[in-house]
Amino acid sequence: MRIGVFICQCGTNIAGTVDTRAVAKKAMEFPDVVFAVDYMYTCSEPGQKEIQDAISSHRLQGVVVAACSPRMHEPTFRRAVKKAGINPYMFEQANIREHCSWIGTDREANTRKAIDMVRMSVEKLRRNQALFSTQVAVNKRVLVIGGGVAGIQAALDCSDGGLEVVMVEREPSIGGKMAKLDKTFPTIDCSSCILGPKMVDVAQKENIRLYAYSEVEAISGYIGNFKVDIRKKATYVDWNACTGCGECTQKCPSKKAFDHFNEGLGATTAINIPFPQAIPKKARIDSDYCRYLTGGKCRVCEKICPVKAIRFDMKDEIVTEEVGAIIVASGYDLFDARVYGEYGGGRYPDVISAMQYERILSASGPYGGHIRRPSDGREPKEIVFISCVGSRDISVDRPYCSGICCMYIAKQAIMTRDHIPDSNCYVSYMDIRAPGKGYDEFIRRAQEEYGVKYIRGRVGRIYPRGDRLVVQGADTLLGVQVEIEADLVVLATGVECSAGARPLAEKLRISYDQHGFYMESHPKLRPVETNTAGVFLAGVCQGPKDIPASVGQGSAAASKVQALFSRDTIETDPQVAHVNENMCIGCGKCEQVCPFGAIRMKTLRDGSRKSEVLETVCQGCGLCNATCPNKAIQLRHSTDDQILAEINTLFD
Amino acid sequence: MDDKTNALREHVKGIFSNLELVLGWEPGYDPLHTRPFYVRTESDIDRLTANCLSFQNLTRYLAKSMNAVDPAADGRKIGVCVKGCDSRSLVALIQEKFVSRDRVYVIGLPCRGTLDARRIRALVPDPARIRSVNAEGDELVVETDRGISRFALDRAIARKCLQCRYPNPVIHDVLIGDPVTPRLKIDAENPSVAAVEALSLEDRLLFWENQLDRCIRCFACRNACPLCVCQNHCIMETRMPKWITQYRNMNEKFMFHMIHALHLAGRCTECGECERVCPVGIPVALIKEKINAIIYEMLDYESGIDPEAVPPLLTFSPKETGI
Amino acid sequence: MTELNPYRPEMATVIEIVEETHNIRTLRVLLNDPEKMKAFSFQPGQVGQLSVFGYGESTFVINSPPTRRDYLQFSIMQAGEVAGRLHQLNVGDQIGVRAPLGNYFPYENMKGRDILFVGGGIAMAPLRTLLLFMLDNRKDYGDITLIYGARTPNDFCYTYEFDDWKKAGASLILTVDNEAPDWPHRVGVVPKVLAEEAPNPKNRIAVTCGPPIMIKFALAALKQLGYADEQIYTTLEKRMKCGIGICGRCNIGEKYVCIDGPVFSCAQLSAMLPEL
Amino acid sequence: MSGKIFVAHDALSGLLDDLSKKFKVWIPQMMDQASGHIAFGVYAPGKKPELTRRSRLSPKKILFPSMDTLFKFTYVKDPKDPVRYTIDLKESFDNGPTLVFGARPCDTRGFQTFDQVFLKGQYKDVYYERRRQNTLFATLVCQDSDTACFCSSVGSGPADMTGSDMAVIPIEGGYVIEGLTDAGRKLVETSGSAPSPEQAAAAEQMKRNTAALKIGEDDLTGYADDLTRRFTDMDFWREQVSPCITCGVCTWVCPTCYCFSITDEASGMSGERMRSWDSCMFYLYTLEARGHNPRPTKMERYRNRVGHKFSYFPKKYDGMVSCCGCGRCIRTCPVSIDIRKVVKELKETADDRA
Amino acid sequence: MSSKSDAKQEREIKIVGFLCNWCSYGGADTAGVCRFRQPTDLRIIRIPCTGRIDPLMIVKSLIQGADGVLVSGCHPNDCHYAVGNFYARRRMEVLKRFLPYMGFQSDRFRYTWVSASEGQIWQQVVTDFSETIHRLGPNPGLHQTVDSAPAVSWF
Repeated sequence: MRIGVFICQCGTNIAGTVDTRAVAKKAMEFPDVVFAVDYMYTCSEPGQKEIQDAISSHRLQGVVVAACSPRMHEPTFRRAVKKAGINPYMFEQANIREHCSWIGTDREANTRKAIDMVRMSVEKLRRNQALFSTQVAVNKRVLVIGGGVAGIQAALDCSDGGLEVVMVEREPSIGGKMAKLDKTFPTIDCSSCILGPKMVDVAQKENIRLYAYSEVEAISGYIGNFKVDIRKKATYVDWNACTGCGECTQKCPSKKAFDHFNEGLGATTAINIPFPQAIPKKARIDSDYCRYLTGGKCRVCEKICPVKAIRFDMKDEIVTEEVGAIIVASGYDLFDARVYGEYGGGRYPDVISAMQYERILSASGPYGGHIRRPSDGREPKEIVFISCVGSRDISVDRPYCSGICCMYIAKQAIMTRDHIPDSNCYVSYMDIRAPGKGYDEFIRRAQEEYGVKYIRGRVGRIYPRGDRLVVQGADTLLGVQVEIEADLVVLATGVECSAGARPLAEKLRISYDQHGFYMESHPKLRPVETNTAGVFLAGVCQGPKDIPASVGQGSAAASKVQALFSRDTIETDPQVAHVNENMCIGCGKCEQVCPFGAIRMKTLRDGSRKSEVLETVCQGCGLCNATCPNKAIQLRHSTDDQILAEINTLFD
Repeated sequence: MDDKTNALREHVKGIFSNLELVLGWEPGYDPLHTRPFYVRTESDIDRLTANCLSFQNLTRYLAKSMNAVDPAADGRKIGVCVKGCDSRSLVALIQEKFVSRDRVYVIGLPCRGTLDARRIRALVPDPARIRSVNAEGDELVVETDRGISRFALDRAIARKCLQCRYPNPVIHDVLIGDPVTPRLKIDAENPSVAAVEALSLEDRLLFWENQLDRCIRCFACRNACPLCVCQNHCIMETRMPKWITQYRNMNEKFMFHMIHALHLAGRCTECGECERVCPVGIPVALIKEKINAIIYEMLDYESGIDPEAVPPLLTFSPKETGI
Repeated sequence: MTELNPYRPEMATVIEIVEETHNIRTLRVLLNDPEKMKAFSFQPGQVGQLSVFGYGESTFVINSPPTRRDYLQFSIMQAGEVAGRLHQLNVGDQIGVRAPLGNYFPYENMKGRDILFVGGGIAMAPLRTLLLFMLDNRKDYGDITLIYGARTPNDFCYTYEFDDWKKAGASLILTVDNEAPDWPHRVGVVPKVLAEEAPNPKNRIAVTCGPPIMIKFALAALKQLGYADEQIYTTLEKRMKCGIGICGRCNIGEKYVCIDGPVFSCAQLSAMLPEL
Repeated sequence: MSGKIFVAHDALSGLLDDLSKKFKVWIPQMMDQASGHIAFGVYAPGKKPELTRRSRLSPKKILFPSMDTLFKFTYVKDPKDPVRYTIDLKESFDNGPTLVFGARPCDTRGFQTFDQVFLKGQYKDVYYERRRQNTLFATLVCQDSDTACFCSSVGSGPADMTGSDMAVIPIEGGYVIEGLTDAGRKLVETSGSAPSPEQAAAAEQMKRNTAALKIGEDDLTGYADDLTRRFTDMDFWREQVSPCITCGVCTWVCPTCYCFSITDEASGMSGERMRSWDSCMFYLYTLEARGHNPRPTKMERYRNRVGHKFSYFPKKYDGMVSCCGCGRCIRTCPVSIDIRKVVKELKETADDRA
Repeated sequence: MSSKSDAKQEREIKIVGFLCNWCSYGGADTAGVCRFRQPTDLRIIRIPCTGRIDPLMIVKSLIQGADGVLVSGCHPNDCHYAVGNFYARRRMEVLKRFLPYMGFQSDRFRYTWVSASEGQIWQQVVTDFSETIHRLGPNPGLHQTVDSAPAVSWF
């Protein structure tokens, strides 16, 4: 190999404290170096020309520039050598400015150090290989997992950008948690009024294909080319035929089916449409309650369906979709309040969750929007809201703040006072978290305008007395014990990861934190990316957040997809891991540690297992290389031999 | 013929038709030696032995020679005899997916210790004339041309056995013989490691240099290790990448043993095979025992106990801060 | 190689480099000592150990014929540490040469007979030396036919010489493994083309060289055509270190490929232990 | 003079002190008390020869070091034109006068194999040759065998002095050292005083008695064709080799295993070419650059090891087996593979084994 | 390669630094841009992530004669590759505790986390580590031969 070495003086920035002439002279003694010179400003136009001229006149095959940080000018010099016909990876840069001339004034020591740094670069360069990027075609369809508000926003934004969208929703209707809400804070605008049109849009956009009541079964492939198997769960109704007329739901004799949409307050029919605004507005048979499916007799719906859409023999079906990117907006679950036995959630009918109360408040809810107690239908007068039920409590492994409860309690208290002006609302709280736009003002309104009584302190116990509930707790501000006889207690249950979050993450090869929330690529700078290229996050699956933040993330994820799809192909960075199959022993440790799912195992014809790098997915961190016991997998441009050469040359 | 051998043969006879083969031991060329034995036919079963000479860790063959990860065409399993320490290697191999649990029928043999031939030679003046050795309770009975002598078993067994914490197989389909009491508690300090640590830093270096200087780079320790799974592609031998030169100097010998030790960090199950096979008597396992102690102290992890566990250096916990 | 020390290489200079294919290049070298270069004598089929100091030594056949003495020519496929480095050398670079080593093609016994060369890929190198030697002594030999196959049209070596070979009196049959655009010659693996061509075994010697799998099928095809073991020659390749029959690794039974080979007749091979 | 001297036990150190002024003297010595490791090391005053117990490692490294520099090389750039350079080669020989004292007959006999390969072939190995010419062997008449010894099975015996310059004969109170070659006699005669007639007679008696011992039951020579016949019987090889862990210890400890590798080591502008011990039990030993391996599994590799010693070598060198019967491979094998048994069973037919 | 005998000679201290490209290499750049004065002993090897480091590279450096080895990467939770430094942290901690057992001075090896903005912290880290190494003196390296050694008896 013929190596040229260029020592930049950087004016006096380097030459001031490093004898660049001496460094160049010494470099001539290094192996394979056939040309070495120092120059005033190597990065300048004439400086680059100097390199290019030397490449042609000395027929150089590799170039070392000792100058500033490669984080500054590596791209510049790579371009320069490429123009002169050398592969850009046959270039090394020694950082003798930031790491040498600028940090010490001892000219001799600096010069010795600069010589070492050049020597290390030369030894590395001697082991460099020409590397080439490859182009991978991008399938410009996007999968959105989850049809809550975040997913809907992402899907609509993508759709608006002309992308084909596949949306998968686990429930029979999209809309997510927001569809169940009556009003939204801090504006008290009607939730379904603002979400409804978006849901309808999803149904009507021609470039959105919606799989409701479906789940992601398996995912393979990589950025630009994912293959997704979707399980369409059996609804026993042919949705192509069903018009959502609702005749069947009128006649169905099984009227005690669990009403998921209304959080179990009241009941629905075995064949049902979850709620009037459901998208898709299609009937589904709940096989747990259907008399025919459980007992073999009835089939009334089949008889009366005007379009003959009932299919009792329906089975789950797997369909495969190919996409180039995935937006995960799989949402969240609410904490199960029964964990706190002392509150009596689940035991006392009038201790309810906030989401149940939300349904009670809703005009489309079980009580038509009239506030009543589940136990006896009486209008409650004394209502206690308890915050932090499953938030900020290490004892139940929920150390985090759910972020939304303070606000929705205030909203519900205001609504209550609005509906029942002679009621008393108490809020038992720990701290008030209201950092959003107009949020703190909203809390203040609840307290000052609506007279909601805020009591700081934890409720210790709730027990019945007659038909009322005694709420015992402390007011830590006043330092007194408090006891309230309440008609209704609302528990502000916190946010937790969706029950399916972890298995889904494993299918997606993305990571999640200890609470099951998905890990973003960087907490500040890459909030909607994951470490699996081509997979993006939106909404609460990444961590608790409110509606505006979820919508914002939905849009952000969509814009990331748009940016990715703005090119027809993806150029891969060639500085990725590479497997020497002759050496690979198929132990799979690389696959195990890869943070990006960029490695998969394959079986050769002779039956031996080998690992394989998906070059488009690999991010070049080198963890696999460090982990591989026999170094069969090497990170290109940062190989063991290159690093060892840098070490060895220091101590020859 | 001792009871354990009899019981083993009887058991194998009963199940042999369901097995592809059984990995066991047979007598070697003299009464102090035993060799691994592949029981391939019914008639082989009577060659099996199981006693204090059952040195070899047979799980080594499962990953390296048999690739016991793919199911057999006819569904038959490979039977393998394991002592307590061997069983941990098997667990580690299962963890790392080199052996499939479904593929092996594990015959567990509680173990009071295996003999160290070098210590026997020091005990018995004329080891070439030994006719038989037998462990009877806590005693070793050695029969030579000149008669019978008895020694405390502890004077003749291997170093690893003196500090054994898992004499009973941690995984098995059948247990031949009664479980025995471990010599050390699980969280007990490793006495050999403590002995090295009692030296000053300078002396420790000298100690290891003196030991490792004898190394002839034969790689027996590597090849005997059930968890050295790189087999023919060890970085000690390949020149691309080049971690090691061909020089036989102290630097390279030291480096070799550091490679071996660190590659086993969080994986070594202390079966002691590396040390037993060393032709120049380097206490090779002692290096790894320290790493095991570190990992136990730091991460509360012992290798080869839980088939479902992930070896600690192949995972992480974002929470750990004390390190 | 010096008289005194068979391990000591002669210094030589790379004077010309021909890039044959994407992974094969040809080096033309001259011994630095002009006297030694002048006195250098070898036979077709003999090999040399090339040294790149700091990387090691590797064995390559001298594929220029003894009849052409302007330089010694070696063709190198990129595989392994030494070959990898040989691929990075430039004209003017210094290498070490220990040569000639091993036996050679018994060209005397082939005089007056028709010759069939069967070669694949890089293994054309040992055939080239004998082919050129015979073409330089054209009158001593009868018909000379070469069947030469490669994976793709871009994998042939010495393409720039094909016309010269033809002019000098050799017939060339070229073949590639699979159909390729604008390929005017044969398609199919070498043994298949050999079977189709079916050169008459009468008074003919077959010399074949190629990757193990090709050799296996080519030998079968030749036998099918009626060639006797004594009529077929091939060269063997083994991992070698010393090249002088001492270091031990290239044996097949008691034969050492480095000194008893690399050229063997099929008759010799069938008398040896089956451990190729 | 008789060419014999008597050295009392307590005079041995003095003799070795004297000898070590003229020679680099190698003796078997205790290398590590804890593991009882005995190997050959250079004598220095104060070191004790270990003559009553066998050494774990053979003395072959004395003539054939495990790592041996063939030559050093330096790239020298032309100061006027840095593209041009030359390479300086400097051979290095390390071959001062050497004496091996206290090796066993099997140890010394191992070098017979080396002599055939390194000196009597088409090419002479100058590094070995120079050392060989400058080395004398004072070989111990061997008094103690163990269950792994079989020197008599390979045409040798505990008093076989083939290749020795002196015999060291243990008798009551010390040793009689007898010169066997001119060089040996010359050295003996200048190194001490002659034995008494009784001592001389005791020594003769000892030699005779020892020579009469038969160490090893079977004759293991003459198996060359049996190996050939067995060559493709892979069931046989599988049966023999199943326990083998291909560690290669047998080859490292073997006094006749001479295989080596040649590699370059360099840093910066200079380096060296060296040879180092290699083992036929290793996969990489025969792995070709393009991935083919003629001996891919331990069966082929062990077959080659046995074949080389008991078939190929005798075929090439007039029936001489390349095994000295020292039993080290058996003794150190972690899985107790017994080469005697393997060779013997070569003759058995498949029926015999069943 | 150094040996005990020439350790007494005055020679320049050399510290090998493995710095991840995204945080600590940038932090060292920042320190340079701010002209924070640092000792000149450090020789930096730029790697993509601390997860790229095999502890054996550190061992190799020490055996070859490095007077000190400094590994620095992104703060935990800030890894450019999300988790590389978590793996590295465990591996390096095991090594750090293991080195003294083999007779190496564990103070010759340090690992730390410095972000790209923490130029000043980088200056402190380098200065402090360099002082530590100067206190320890040059790495004497391994003895190439051992004449007498302490025995350890464990039975």
